[in-house]
Amino acid sequence: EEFLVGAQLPLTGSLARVGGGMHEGVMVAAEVFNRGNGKHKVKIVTVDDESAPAKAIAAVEQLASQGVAAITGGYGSNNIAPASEAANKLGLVYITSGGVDDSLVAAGRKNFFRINNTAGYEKAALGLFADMGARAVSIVHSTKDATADLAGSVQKALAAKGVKTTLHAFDPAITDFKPIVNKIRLQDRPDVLFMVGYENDYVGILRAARVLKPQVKAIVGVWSLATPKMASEFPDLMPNVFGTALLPYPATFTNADGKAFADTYRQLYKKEPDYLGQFGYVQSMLLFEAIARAADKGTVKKGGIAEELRRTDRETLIGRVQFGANGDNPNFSHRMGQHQGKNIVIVWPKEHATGKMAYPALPW
Amino acid sequence: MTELVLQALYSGLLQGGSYALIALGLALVFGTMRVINLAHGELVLLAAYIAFTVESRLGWPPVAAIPAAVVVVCAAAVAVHGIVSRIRHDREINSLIATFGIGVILTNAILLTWSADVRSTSSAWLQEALVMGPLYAMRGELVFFGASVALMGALWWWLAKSWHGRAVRAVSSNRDAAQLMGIPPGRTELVSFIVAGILAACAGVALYSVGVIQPAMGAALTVKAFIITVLAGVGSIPGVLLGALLLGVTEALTVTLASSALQELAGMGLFLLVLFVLPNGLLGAAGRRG
Amino acid sequence: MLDVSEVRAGYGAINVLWDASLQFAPGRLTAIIGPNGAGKTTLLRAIMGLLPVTAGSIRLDGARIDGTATWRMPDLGVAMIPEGRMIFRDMTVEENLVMGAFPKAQRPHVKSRLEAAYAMFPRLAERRRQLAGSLSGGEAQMVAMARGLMPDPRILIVDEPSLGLAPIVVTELFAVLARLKAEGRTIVLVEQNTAQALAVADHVYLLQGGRVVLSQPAADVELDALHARYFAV
Amino acid sequence: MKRLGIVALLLAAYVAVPLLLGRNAYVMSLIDAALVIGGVAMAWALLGNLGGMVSFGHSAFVGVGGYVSAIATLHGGLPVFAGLLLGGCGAVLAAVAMLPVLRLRGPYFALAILAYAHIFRILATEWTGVTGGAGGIAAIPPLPVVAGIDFGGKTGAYFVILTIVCLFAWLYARVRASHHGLALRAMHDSEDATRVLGVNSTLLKAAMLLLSSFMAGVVGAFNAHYIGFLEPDYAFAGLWVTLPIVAAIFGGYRTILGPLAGAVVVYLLDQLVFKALIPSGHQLILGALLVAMIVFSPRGLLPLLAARGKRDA
Amino acid sequence: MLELDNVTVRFGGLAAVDDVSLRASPGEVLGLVGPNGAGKTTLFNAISGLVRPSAGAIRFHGADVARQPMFRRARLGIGRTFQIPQPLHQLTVRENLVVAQRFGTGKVDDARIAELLDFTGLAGKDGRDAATSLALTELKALEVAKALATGPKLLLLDEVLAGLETAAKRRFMAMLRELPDRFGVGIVIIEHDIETISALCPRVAVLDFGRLIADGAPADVFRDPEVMRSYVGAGGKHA
Ligand SMILES: Nc1ncnc2c1ncn2[C@@H]1O[C@H](COP(=O)(O)OP(=O)(O)OP(=O)(O)O)[C@@H](O)[C@H]1O
Ligand SMILES: Nc1ncnc2c1ncn2[C@@H]1O[C@H](COP(=O)(O)OP(=O)(O)OP(=O)(O)O)[C@@H](O)[C@H]1O
Ligand SMILES: CC(C)C[C@H](N)C(=O)O
Ligand SMILES: [Mg+2]
Ligand SMILES: [Mg+2]
Repeated sequence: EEFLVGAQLPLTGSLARVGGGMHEGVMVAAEVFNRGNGKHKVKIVTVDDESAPAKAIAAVEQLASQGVAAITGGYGSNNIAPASEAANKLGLVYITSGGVDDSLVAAGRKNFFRINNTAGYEKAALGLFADMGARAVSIVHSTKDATADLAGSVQKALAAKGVKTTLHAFDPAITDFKPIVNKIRLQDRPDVLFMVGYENDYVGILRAARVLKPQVKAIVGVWSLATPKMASEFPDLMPNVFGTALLPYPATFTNADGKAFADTYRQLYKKEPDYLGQFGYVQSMLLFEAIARAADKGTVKKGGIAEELRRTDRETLIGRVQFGANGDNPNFSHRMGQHQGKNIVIVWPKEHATGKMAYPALPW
Repeated sequence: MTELVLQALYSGLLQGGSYALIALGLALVFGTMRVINLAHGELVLLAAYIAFTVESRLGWPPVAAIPAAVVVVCAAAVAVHGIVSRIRHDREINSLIATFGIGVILTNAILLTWSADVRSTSSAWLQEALVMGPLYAMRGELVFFGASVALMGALWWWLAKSWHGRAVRAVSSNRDAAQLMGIPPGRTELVSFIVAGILAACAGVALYSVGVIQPAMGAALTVKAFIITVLAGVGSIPGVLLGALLLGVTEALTVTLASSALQELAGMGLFLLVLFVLPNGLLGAAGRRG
Repeated sequence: MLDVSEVRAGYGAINVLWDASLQFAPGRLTAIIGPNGAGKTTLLRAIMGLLPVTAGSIRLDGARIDGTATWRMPDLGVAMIPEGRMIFRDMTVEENLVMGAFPKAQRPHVKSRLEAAYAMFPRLAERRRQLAGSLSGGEAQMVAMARGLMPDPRILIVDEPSLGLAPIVVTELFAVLARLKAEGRTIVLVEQNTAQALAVADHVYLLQGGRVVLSQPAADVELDALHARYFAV
Repeated sequence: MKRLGIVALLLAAYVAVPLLLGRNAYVMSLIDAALVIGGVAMAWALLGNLGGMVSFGHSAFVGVGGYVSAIATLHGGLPVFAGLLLGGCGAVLAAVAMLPVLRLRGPYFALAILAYAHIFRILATEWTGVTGGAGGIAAIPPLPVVAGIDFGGKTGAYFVILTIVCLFAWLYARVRASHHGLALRAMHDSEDATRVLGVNSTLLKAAMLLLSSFMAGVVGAFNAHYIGFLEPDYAFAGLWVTLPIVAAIFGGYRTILGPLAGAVVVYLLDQLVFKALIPSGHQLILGALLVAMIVFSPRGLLPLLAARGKRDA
Repeated sequence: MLELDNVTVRFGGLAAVDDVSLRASPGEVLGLVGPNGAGKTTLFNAISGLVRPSAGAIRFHGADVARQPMFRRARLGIGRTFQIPQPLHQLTVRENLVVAQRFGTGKVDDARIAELLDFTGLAGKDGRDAATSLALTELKALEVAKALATGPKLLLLDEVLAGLETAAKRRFMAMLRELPDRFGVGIVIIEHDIETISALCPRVAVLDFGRLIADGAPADVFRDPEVMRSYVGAGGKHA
């Protein structure tokens, strides 16, 4: 039996890059699943949500009208919120890893599932700061939803521990970061510069820092920073920079799942897998498996997919995944990596570390 | 504190220089043809991607991409002109829509060609810090600030003093009368588009050399350029520089003295303030009769 | 030398000129008169190529020039002085005049011609840095006139030059036209001021309803009879 | 004759469309979205056609209308339909703050309004206490169920937005046919010439700005309840300017129904046809279509069809 | 009715109108002449509200109107025409008059409009598109008709006769002569042709370089040597 599964992702607009990255993971998951699972097959129908909430809703509705069994995807909490609401109304399961905002799971949608969350990113950042023994942290963050949220939580937690923090919000339209970094250099004088933004922001901030050379001991960021791609494209900006990372680079996929993912990815896209692909892969694979189980029980049309997802408990490329009553994955905790030479070394948590962190250490 | 403010002023000026460079081509076509080229940002972006291709494929420095960028962007500008010059009715608004459409085409073409990845130069030379006392700048910024001022001077001279430049203004002022003087209007307008293309090409290379580029950013570039053009006063080249510098400095000072979240707000506030006080922009000609 | 034969022209679907034929002899001043709306301006625009000629032909020294782009006319030595509204409003008075000398051959003479223009219209010298768009009606008319003389044309086509000018300037204007004629230039003059036009003209055409209804040497024209016949209500 | 045409059109819109398409939720939702864009396009075209002002900032009104209604209904407990009106009033208030820009002309005006839109967006982002900041407002009350009709559903919402745009079209037609409409039409090309005849052009233009903002505000409010979610980037998105302008021009912005027709055609074509052709770059075709339209029929679709009809008849 | 006291209008350093004091009484026909650029049009602009005077007072029926907006002055009874005719674009001839009447007087009176069309010779052209399909004479007639439709007490006519053929000019002059009695308006008219102005106006004011240099009966004014020198020229002969 073949099941249609919808993928709603931004392939154009401001989120096109990340949406594309995640989409690759979705396709890899389908490929791996179809190859390994003789009984059931899945077929992905992708609709571009153009990085816009209204189009995200339209995408979900279009997918529903084509008869998909469930939806995987979404990027950016702002698009996921209305899209998953629409899916919920239509009785479709919606699984994602592209939105970390807490309000997504607080809304009480019973068909909503998510494998990652702000808390997991926060844990990783705080853990790293603790290891470093940072006494003062300057947080530079975009005023976008997810970034502002994470920055706020991290600041609160740090302040509670007596760490001195300063928050610098910036409008996403900003391009010259020198005035901000200069403020940090002359006024804050922190141990750590913590960036919560997106790739273009990181490049801008690191550029400015490289010019002004603030006396910090480390530069840390979150998503889309500790990736091999960033290392190869911005070789003079990345050395020693920290960021969330699932796997070291070069990746050593030890288990079968990881190998299947990496091999298929290379085969399909002729490049090294990246973290967005891993998230897309994991969320989709969990969904496909749930569909298969529900199909076996004949409950696909009777809410069986959600039921099966709720029973999920398995080790994945991003760690152990289970879903709470609200659809969130309580186990999610990210890892921190550091650009060291051409490689990315996992430095936190201890149990997953592949090397020692260089601290204090800066790109210049 | 002084050190902070000084650096903000300096950064703001440099940033203003690059804004000016981006605005120049738009201001030229707007000032001479009353056509708001809403695809201007995309033309700039196109040049930036050519610089990226030249750097990443051939390993040449971005500046070496200027000839290639000029050729491609001017070809695109000529195509834009071809379309705009076909418009006879309601030229002002219809050319707006036509160029908007061209912008949409270019944005998507760039996306399909270069993918959505974030790009920026990897040239260490351009990113090197240049320090003068308490003032810090990236070498690339200084290089292109100089280029921006020089191009602006050249453009000003061209429009005010050269026969060709004056012809461009004459055609925009009264097409029939210009023909009576022996000026071929079509060819003249084409020239102003080509010059705008050259300026856009330089701006694009500069953008790539000191900033970060993405396919979706073309529209934002156009808006910024347009705001500066209006701030300047339609048709005023020195006004473009003045407006751009003012905008850059205001933004930088807002970040330094208030909050970086309010930077855009301050820029827009400045824009409205100037227009309320000077409805024709900073250096715009005061009202004509009739 | 300039030969208009059986020309039809108009604005889109509205035809204005009906098979108009006129000859302009070298070194002569030919006046075209006629009531408002007769098609005088339309004829001049058609000659200059600003309007398409839908039938008939226009020849200069025997070669057809209908269909020639307007902007080639100055190179042929033909200049038109349009009504005062057709100036470059966004440019200064001096820039307006300078544009008159746009053809390459004329550019070296800009300086001397400017001086001559200011001597003819001292008012413009006072206003040289003012934007032309803010000039008074009469001043604008002067700019159009002075600009048209900048290229030192062989054939000069003038449309109602005296419109809105004070008497003192009108007198000066007709003196200038007489002088230009004396220098051997061919002049086509459209005027409402029939008396003064006739005083300088060699030949007169009368246009009415888009048709040439009278063609006479100026000396033979009896003004009062003409008025009684063609301009009465 | 003309009246008959309008009755037929209304019948088709109110009866035929829901009967034929009501069962396909996806197509219905596309039509709803198209009408929302059409409503904003009509508001934009009214300002351009009657007021002679091109605005790049109608997103300001859409956004403010949406936020006002969302907050009033969510936190103030106001009924949703009253919220729509209040949203319109909120947008009018925003327009009152813009009155100084009426002194400006052409592109100066267009951009000044855009600046306001940006400022409102940043305020909505920063004023976290009221607007929920960048995270926005989720769970906005949907349109209610009245007399057994669920106005929150695709077809119910269709009736609501259709009625809104019909009312606006009627209002627009009334204004245009009035003496004030004449004066407004005269004003664009010769403002001073109208003023010396006793026309208070500033007041008239202000009235058009307020009317246009009200229309955009109501539509924005409707959309907020229809989508159920609002955040600054979306509420004040440039899309609320570009798409309606495209639609208005495409349909013919000097006609009353042109913008609506343009919105429906452009949006449905784009979403149903072009998106199927090039999934991740479909706007490319839209852009090309737009350019072709401007070059070959600059007065828009409706006049083009009208001309065709005349030639055939 | 109209009182100007020391009115000055400056553009930058240039005083286009310089300290002009002038009176016009109801029903009077006053001629305004002067060299090109003397400030005649600018003076009209100041009276009708198109420019703000830099100094001086403008009173109309006793009320100071110098700071009033244009539309209010129009409603008070100051009507004007433009040197370059400015029809209301995109409107028909009739609609032009409807707008003028509706906003100038507050109501629309079809009979009055018909009368105006007839009076100015535009009857039969009322359905035409004003901007594109009128000849010069018709445009000028429309200028006058529009101004009259606002129900003015004072009419400022800026070179309405310029560029007209002889017969049309005669027709227009007859029309203008009828205005004061028929419509109860006073007139100030700018005109360069001395014969015309002498024939129309019992009184003439002369501007030169923005200053009022003469004011009186045409016969006296045009004998004034200063006027002759600046306006008519040394030759002194004029058509
Ligand atoms: N742009 C135009 N579009 C349509 N008709 C026009 C246009 N310009 C002029 N006409 C018409 O063409 C006819 C001839 O006009 P033209 O200007 O040639 O007359 P003219 O003899 O120069 O009159 P005048 O002495 O008033 O200048 C008139 O009936 C006029 O209304
Ligand atoms: N906005 C302005 N800026 C500068 N100078 C101006 C402006 N407007 C008018 N002027 C000047 O003021 C003077 C008076 O102009 P005005 O139009 O009143 O003259 P006029 O008496 O009507 O002349 P004409 O008989 O030629 O119409 C002119 O010299 C003109 O150049
Ligand atoms: C971790 C990321 C996938 C989160 C995403 N940037 C968001 O906007 O929510
Ligand atoms: Mg004429
Ligand atoms: Mg005048």
